[in-house]
Amino acid sequence: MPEHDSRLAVEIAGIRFNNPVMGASGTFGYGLEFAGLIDLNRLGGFATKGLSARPLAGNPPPRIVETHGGMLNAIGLQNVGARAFVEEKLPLLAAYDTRVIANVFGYSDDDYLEAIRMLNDGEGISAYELNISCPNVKEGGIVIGNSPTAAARLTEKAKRIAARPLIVKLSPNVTDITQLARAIADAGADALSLINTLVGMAIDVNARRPRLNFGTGGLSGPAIRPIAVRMVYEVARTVSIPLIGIGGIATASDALEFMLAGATAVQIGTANYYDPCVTMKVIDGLADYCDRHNLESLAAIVGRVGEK
Amino acid sequence: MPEHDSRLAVEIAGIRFNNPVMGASGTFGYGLEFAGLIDLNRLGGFATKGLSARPLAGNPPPRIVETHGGMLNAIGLQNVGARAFVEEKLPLLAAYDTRVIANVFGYSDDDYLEAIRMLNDGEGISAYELNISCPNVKEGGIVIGNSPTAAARLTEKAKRIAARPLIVKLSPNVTDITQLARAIADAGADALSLINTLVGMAIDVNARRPRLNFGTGGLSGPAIRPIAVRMVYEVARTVSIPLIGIGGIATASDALEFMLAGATAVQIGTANYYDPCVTMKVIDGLADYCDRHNLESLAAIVGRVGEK
Amino acid sequence: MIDTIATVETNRELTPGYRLLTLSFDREIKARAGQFAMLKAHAAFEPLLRRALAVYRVHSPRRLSFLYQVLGRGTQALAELTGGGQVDALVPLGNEWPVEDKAIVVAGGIGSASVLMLSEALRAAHVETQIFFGAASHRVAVGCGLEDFRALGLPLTLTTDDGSLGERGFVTAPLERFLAAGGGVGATVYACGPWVMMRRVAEIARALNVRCLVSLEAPMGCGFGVCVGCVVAVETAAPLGYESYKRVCVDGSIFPAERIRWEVNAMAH
Amino acid sequence: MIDTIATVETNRELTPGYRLLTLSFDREIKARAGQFAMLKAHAAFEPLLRRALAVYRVHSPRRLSFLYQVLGRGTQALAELTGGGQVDALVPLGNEWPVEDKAIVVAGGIGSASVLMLSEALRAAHVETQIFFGAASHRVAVGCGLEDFRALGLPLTLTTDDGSLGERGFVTAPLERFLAAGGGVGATVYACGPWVMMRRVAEIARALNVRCLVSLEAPMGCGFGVCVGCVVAVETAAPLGYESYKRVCVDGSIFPAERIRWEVNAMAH
Ligand SMILES: Cc1cc2nc3c(=O)[nH]c(=O)nc-3n(C[C@H](O)[C@H](O)[C@H](O)COP(=O)(O)OP(=O)(O)OC[C@H]3O[C@@H](n4cnc5c(N)ncnc54)[C@H](O)[C@@H]3O)c2cc1C
Ligand SMILES: Cc1cc2nc3c(=O)[nH]c(=O)nc-3n(C[C@H](O)[C@H](O)[C@H](O)COP(=O)(O)OP(=O)(O)OC[C@H]3O[C@@H](n4cnc5c(N)ncnc54)[C@H](O)[C@@H]3O)c2cc1C
Ligand SMILES: Cc1cc2nc3c(=O)[nH]c(=O)nc-3n(C[C@H](O)[C@H](O)[C@H](O)COP(=O)(O)O)c2cc1C
Ligand SMILES: Cc1cc2nc3c(=O)[nH]c(=O)nc-3n(C[C@H](O)[C@H](O)[C@H](O)COP(=O)(O)O)c2cc1C
Ligand code: FES
Ligand code: FES
Repeated sequence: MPEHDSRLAVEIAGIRFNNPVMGASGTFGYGLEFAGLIDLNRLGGFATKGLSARPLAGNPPPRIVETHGGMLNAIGLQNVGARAFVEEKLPLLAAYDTRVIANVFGYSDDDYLEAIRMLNDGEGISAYELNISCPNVKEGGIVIGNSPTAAARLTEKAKRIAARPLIVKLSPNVTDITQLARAIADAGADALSLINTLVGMAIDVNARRPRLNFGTGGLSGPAIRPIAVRMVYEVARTVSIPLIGIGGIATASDALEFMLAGATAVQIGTANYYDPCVTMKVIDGLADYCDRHNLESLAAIVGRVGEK
Repeated sequence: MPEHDSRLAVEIAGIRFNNPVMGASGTFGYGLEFAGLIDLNRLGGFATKGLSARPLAGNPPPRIVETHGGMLNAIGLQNVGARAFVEEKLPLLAAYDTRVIANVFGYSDDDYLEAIRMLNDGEGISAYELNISCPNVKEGGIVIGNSPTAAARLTEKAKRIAARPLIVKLSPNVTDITQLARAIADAGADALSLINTLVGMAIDVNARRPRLNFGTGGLSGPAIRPIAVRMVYEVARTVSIPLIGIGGIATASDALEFMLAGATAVQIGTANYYDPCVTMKVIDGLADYCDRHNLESLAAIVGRVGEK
Repeated sequence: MIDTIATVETNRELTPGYRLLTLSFDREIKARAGQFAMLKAHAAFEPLLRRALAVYRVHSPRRLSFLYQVLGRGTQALAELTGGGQVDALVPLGNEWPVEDKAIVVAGGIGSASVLMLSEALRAAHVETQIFFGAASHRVAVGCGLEDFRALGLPLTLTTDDGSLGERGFVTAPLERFLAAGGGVGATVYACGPWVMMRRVAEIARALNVRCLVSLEAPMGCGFGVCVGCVVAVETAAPLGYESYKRVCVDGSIFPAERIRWEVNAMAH
Repeated sequence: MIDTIATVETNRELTPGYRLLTLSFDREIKARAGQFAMLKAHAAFEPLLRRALAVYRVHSPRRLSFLYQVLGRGTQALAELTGGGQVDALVPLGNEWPVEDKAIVVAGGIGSASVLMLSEALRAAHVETQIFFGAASHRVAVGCGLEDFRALGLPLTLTTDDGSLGERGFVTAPLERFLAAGGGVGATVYACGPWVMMRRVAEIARALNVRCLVSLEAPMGCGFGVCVGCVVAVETAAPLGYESYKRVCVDGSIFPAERIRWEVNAMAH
């Protein structure tokens, strides 16, 4: 087991993380994929691939396309299902000293609740993260995460049955993210994570077709970081529950932007693909920052961006 | 005068453009700045810097910061004012065979109307483009462009007094851009241009301050292109008035993505900064595309992206 | 699988648009025929994602070559590299070509990069081997390593689309004649090339009852199984179940041709 | 102002982190002392924006040198260039240093790059000239072209922050002593360097009634006046009027020091 640098420890909803650096949902698999590449015991934690009540096959290819500074994905939430995760993946994760956040999604409130109930049976899950950026089939295809009312209602229901702290992951595809954040915080969420991907599209001009089979996809990577930092900054000034910052993080400096804007911890997504050891590098970089700035606790800088 | 390639001509609200390539507002000055760099007579047109009823000084520096694949700006709409534009700039533009679109903004409906009245006196303006992404001081700081009702009301008033066709420029910082587009189209706009910048933020982690004096800024450049293409695609399927696509265009292929998604013409912004002759290169590239795809009229591909 | 920074020894243009990149590593890499690496110019800020390139040659455990075609931004950034330059490398990845009793190797265009080591292994194991090598033109054939294949001294049938060298037309034409004449009895077809070529090879092999393996291409996000972006639709018992898609990077890139649902994936190519 | 693609002749490291880039142009460039260029490695996809670098030397109308410090992504991409490489160049830009009757040149750090040609012009015009040259250390001084300044044979006072060469401390200390002793009577101070240095030089010159010109730095979007991103706050008759800000790229980069509202712009530095 590695020695942890105590200056980096953070707490969210009563859960202690050895450091604020996590893998983001959908980009970190079930964690195990990274076992041969990084020391999982050094990682603050990670959010699993989105888990649904039933396994899902996902979309036909092509599912990804690179853009300038980022990529579009339309994976279609392929996953083994909550039950298989509990039975097959969780026992293997027990060998590692890291925080496992189960990311959950569904196409209706009941879907979410069913998945959460399955996960309640699992050992070694620290928290749930609700991915509310999926279209709600019942409400005529509106995205739950784009409607403060729908999101608050789901949060309330989920909180009632969840055996672990509840993190709700915000969609950035909204006019006013503070309104959404406030509704979800008021509904009882223990923490918020943001941002999920922005909806985008790329077109093959010779074939005159979208580059993704699904048509549109979610934009992630460094391209979206300024939008994500701004949203964390706004939400931090609106709610008092802790935030997890996500969006285009690839270096310690990027992670620090989010912490200064108001995030207690961060998740790294796309950068894991092109730099599989990025999480370790960011942890090292945060320790360096503590050295250079004489910080006894990195948590002291959370939200401390001044007015320039 | 250059020979124009007739395959590239497009029409918007009764105005004929020699080709669909324009400079975007705020990135093309008053056009004259490019006279020594490109042949303005070859350009489809350009939108002027945002003009207000009174001249504006703009924000203190720093006003711009580069990000991955783009930049943030908080210029603060520095401009000579609509009157000075009409008196000092327009006469100089008369020497060029290109379409001048006067971009207009204000902090209240009356501001906009006052500027439009001043511009109505000018010679050589082909159309107005309303930049509605400014906070409306009267309605407690809400951004007119983020509210379909406020945007529709302003459109209606502007249309009533405008001596030229009215283009309304959409803000991308909204949950549902089709709702905004429909409201503005119903209110009588002759065309829509989209997108304006996305609100973002960058932080200097050593100084622990925002990198822009203003705090937040508008994100532009290739980073935002997938979001812009998606929005054009959605809006094209919602309204029947013509669209002008904007956002991260730097090559002919980028421009074609927007046209296939549903834009009749395009505007190029940030790319003018790092490639001052980009508009000429894009025009050449569009002619090449017509050659390679045996197109007699490029307009034939507008909106023709298939379902992949 | 090792994530490291390799150093460029040489990065030589074979013919315009085709290059041979030789890298030296600080550790031993155990790369087998058919495996690949995810590579990126270390100093390039764009594009972000690494690019999949087959291991063309293992000169020594610390010295590997890659043969590549310069297409878009990623390979353009690789093409800019000069001796001493640095390359982010994740290697070795994917499964390997099995060496069977009788072999028919089909290389289309730069797909050749994946089958040179296979051909060497087949020769070393004294397996009866027939090579079919197709390219767009004489120039492209040279860029795709024709001389290295010729140097093996194995029987080689050559086609070019424009007839500038060898038989005019697609490589699938002489392959079909060869199999129809009974050349495929007891053999395994190993194919790597453009999607349409592999699809046609698979059809021919299936029609003539010859076992066929293909090494597939797909846009890759990560190369190590985590993004689920590189999938290919495969035949499954339960049509729309979780098992409908396989990842090219870790479940392949080599698959039995009959497992692939060619018509579904065609949309991707 | 010409927008062209220049070719790298050499790109030599003087000391770690400091380089001299020599470019050849396909056309004649009429660059004067104090002017600058916007440069970008042509093949680099990131960063997007060109970087402002002062013209350090005009070897011939088609051959210019630039002296630069490697800091962030833009200068790192320039540092990767080797002979034959291509550079997007917009040049010449900005106003020029006027040659006056008596001169005091103050160079701080890489700000030196803007005043070598000025110093040459002053010497050629037989103007009485005193150079003050400050750098962080001996190593940095060499990187900032110390040898080129020494070769001019003009009186030169040298300081380093760490005392590794010349007087220990900031360059403003000997400058202040010199002016206080009357050295500035009838002279013009020409200053280029870090913001804090120029601000202090401006204060000293104003206090001792010596005319002072400064060449300012600002983050630049375009370099040719169109983005209005590079502004500096200046003194105006109407405090909040349209004239409150000037563009460093076209209205400068050289300004009379007393026009600058140092306290407003300080937030940017
Ligand atoms: C396992 C594996 C092994 C490979 N081995 C080699 C090798 O040894 N040598 C080699 O040269 N290449 C090899 N490839 C292909 C190589 O990875 C691609 O050519 C490369 O990723 C293209 O990157 P780029 O940046 O040049 O192009 P991009 O900018 O990514 O794309 C370039 C052009 O090709 C088009 N394009 C991109 N991907 C596809 C696609 N999947 N189908 C059709 N068009 C596409 C784009 O639209 C664009 O016009 C291999 C691929 C895989 C999956
Ligand atoms: C007219 C003019 C002439 C110049 N001439 C020269 C020259 O001859 N030689 C030379 O070396 N440089 C010169 N500069 C400065 C040079 O343009 C910058 O150093 C360069 O743009 C930095 O680019 P980068 O990509 O290396 O750094 P970036 O990635 O843009 O930034 C590098 C680091 O510097 C910081 N930084 C960036 N801009 C500023 C700023 N304005 N103030 C404080 N910190 C900042 C960033 O935060 C970052 O940490 C000149 C600038 C101007 C305006
Ligand atoms: C391929 C891919 C798949 C993703 N899948 C999920 C998912 O299942 N659930 C979820 O909440 N977020 C998912 N995300 C979003 C990421 O967790 C993250 O919010 C987003 O990518 C922004 O971070 P980044 O820029 O660091 O990638 C996915 C992202 C990518 C790129
Ligand atoms: C520095 C800067 C200033 C801008 N000023 C204006 C403006 O005054 N009015 C306006 O409607 N849009 C303005 N824009 C937005 C652009 O016109 C364009 O919508 C946006 O930048 C997206 O296009 P791009 O990615 O090609 O730059 C400005 C953009 C930039 C970068
Ligand atoms: S490339 Fe990421 S799973 Fe295959
Ligand atoms: S850099 Fe664009 S106006 Fe000066």
